[in-house]
Amino acid sequence: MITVVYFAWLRERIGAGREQIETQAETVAQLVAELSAIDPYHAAAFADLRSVRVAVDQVLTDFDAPLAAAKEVAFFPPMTGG
Amino acid sequence: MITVVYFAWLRERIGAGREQIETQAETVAQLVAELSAIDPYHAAAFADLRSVRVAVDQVLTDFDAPLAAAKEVAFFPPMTGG
Amino acid sequence: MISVQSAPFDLGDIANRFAAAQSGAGALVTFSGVVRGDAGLIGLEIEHYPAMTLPAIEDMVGAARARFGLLDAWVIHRYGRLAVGEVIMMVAASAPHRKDAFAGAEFLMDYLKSRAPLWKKEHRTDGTAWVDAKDSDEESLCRWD
Amino acid sequence: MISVQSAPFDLGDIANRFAAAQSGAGALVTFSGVVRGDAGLIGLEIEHYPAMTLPAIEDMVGAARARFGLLDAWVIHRYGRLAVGEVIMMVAASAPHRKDAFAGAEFLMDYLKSRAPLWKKEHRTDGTAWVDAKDSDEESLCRWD
Repeated sequence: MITVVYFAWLRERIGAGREQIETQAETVAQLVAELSAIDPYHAAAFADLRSVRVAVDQVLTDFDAPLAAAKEVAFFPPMTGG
Repeated sequence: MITVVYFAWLRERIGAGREQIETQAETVAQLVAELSAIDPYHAAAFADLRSVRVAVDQVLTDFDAPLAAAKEVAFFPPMTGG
Repeated sequence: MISVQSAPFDLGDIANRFAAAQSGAGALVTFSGVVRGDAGLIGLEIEHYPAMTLPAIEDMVGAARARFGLLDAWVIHRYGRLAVGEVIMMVAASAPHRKDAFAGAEFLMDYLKSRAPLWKKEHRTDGTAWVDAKDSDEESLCRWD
Repeated sequence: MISVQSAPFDLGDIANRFAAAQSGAGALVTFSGVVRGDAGLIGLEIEHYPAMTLPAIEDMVGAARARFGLLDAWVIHRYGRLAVGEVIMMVAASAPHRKDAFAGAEFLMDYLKSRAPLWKKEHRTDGTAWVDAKDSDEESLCRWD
């Protein structure tokens, strides 16, 4: 069981900020494929991964990253702080 | 008649911050030659012109500058503001 | 001091507290970001990732201190709704000399812009829109590589 | 606002007044120079050329505003005797975006360091000495040519 969190327009598109997912995915990319299959909203959120960033357990990483024992995976657009 | 002003260590070396000079000097360099001849203190102040900056009527310039109708010539070391 | 907060803060008060907390600094630099009153803009809404924001900023501050020999660096960043003219965030950096204080503050700003998990949404008279990340911000970050 | 003064000033108060005076700015940068407590230093004495200092700084501010599109820039510089830890001077610069605000403030600092008619004398436990201009300050100025 993994917690997936979404921010900004990904959160809005998916319609939820957080969901619990039962998954055997070994990498972020595999998790993205599973999430995209949930419904058209998820599919739309992940349609263009160039606009999506990912953090595993609150650390920025990329789509090749292993999930291993990850507890929380976050997806969000490129940051616009400052 | 021209007013010559000195700052920082030039002022201290010459022993005065300001003096009135009767001069026919046409350039800053000629004025420096006249001033250097006044006494050993003036000579010491102008001994190494690489360490001296000049402003004519409150505008930074160089030793080749004409004096023309200048009213005030200032000599001082490289600035250390900020 | 690092703070991620919804409450407004007084930039002059922070600047004075930062200055008072320094010892051995010859140079203090502050940056403050303000909601710019572009035509049609009502205000900004800032969302962040609470579990990540503070540790991410702590890492950036640590990197800036190590790289530029900063004596200290503070970051305050607001989230939630901000009106035009309000201060969004502030960075303060101190160093023995000015070059490092400036570079440290710019480095922190570049990282906060593009690597801290914060997102801005514009509320405009004609609707709302998430602010797009700018290529120029990513390029600005690259110069520190 | 440009001021050359012997009286101390409150940097937080100036920062807040500067911020309040801006319109359309997205980025505010301040720099403050502080008397660094180096070993043996009692304090600084700053001499300036009253007839020239203000016009020279006005020229620098005008150049910075034109070059970086600054919306505003303030300079406050003290003269006379300052103790360790006192604020010597402050620059504030505002611009629509951060890059110009940072560059404008750094440009002003480089010019103030090497082209404003001010001179620092150190009072030390072992005597007094005029501060030498640094090659690094002159080089820093050259980058704007």
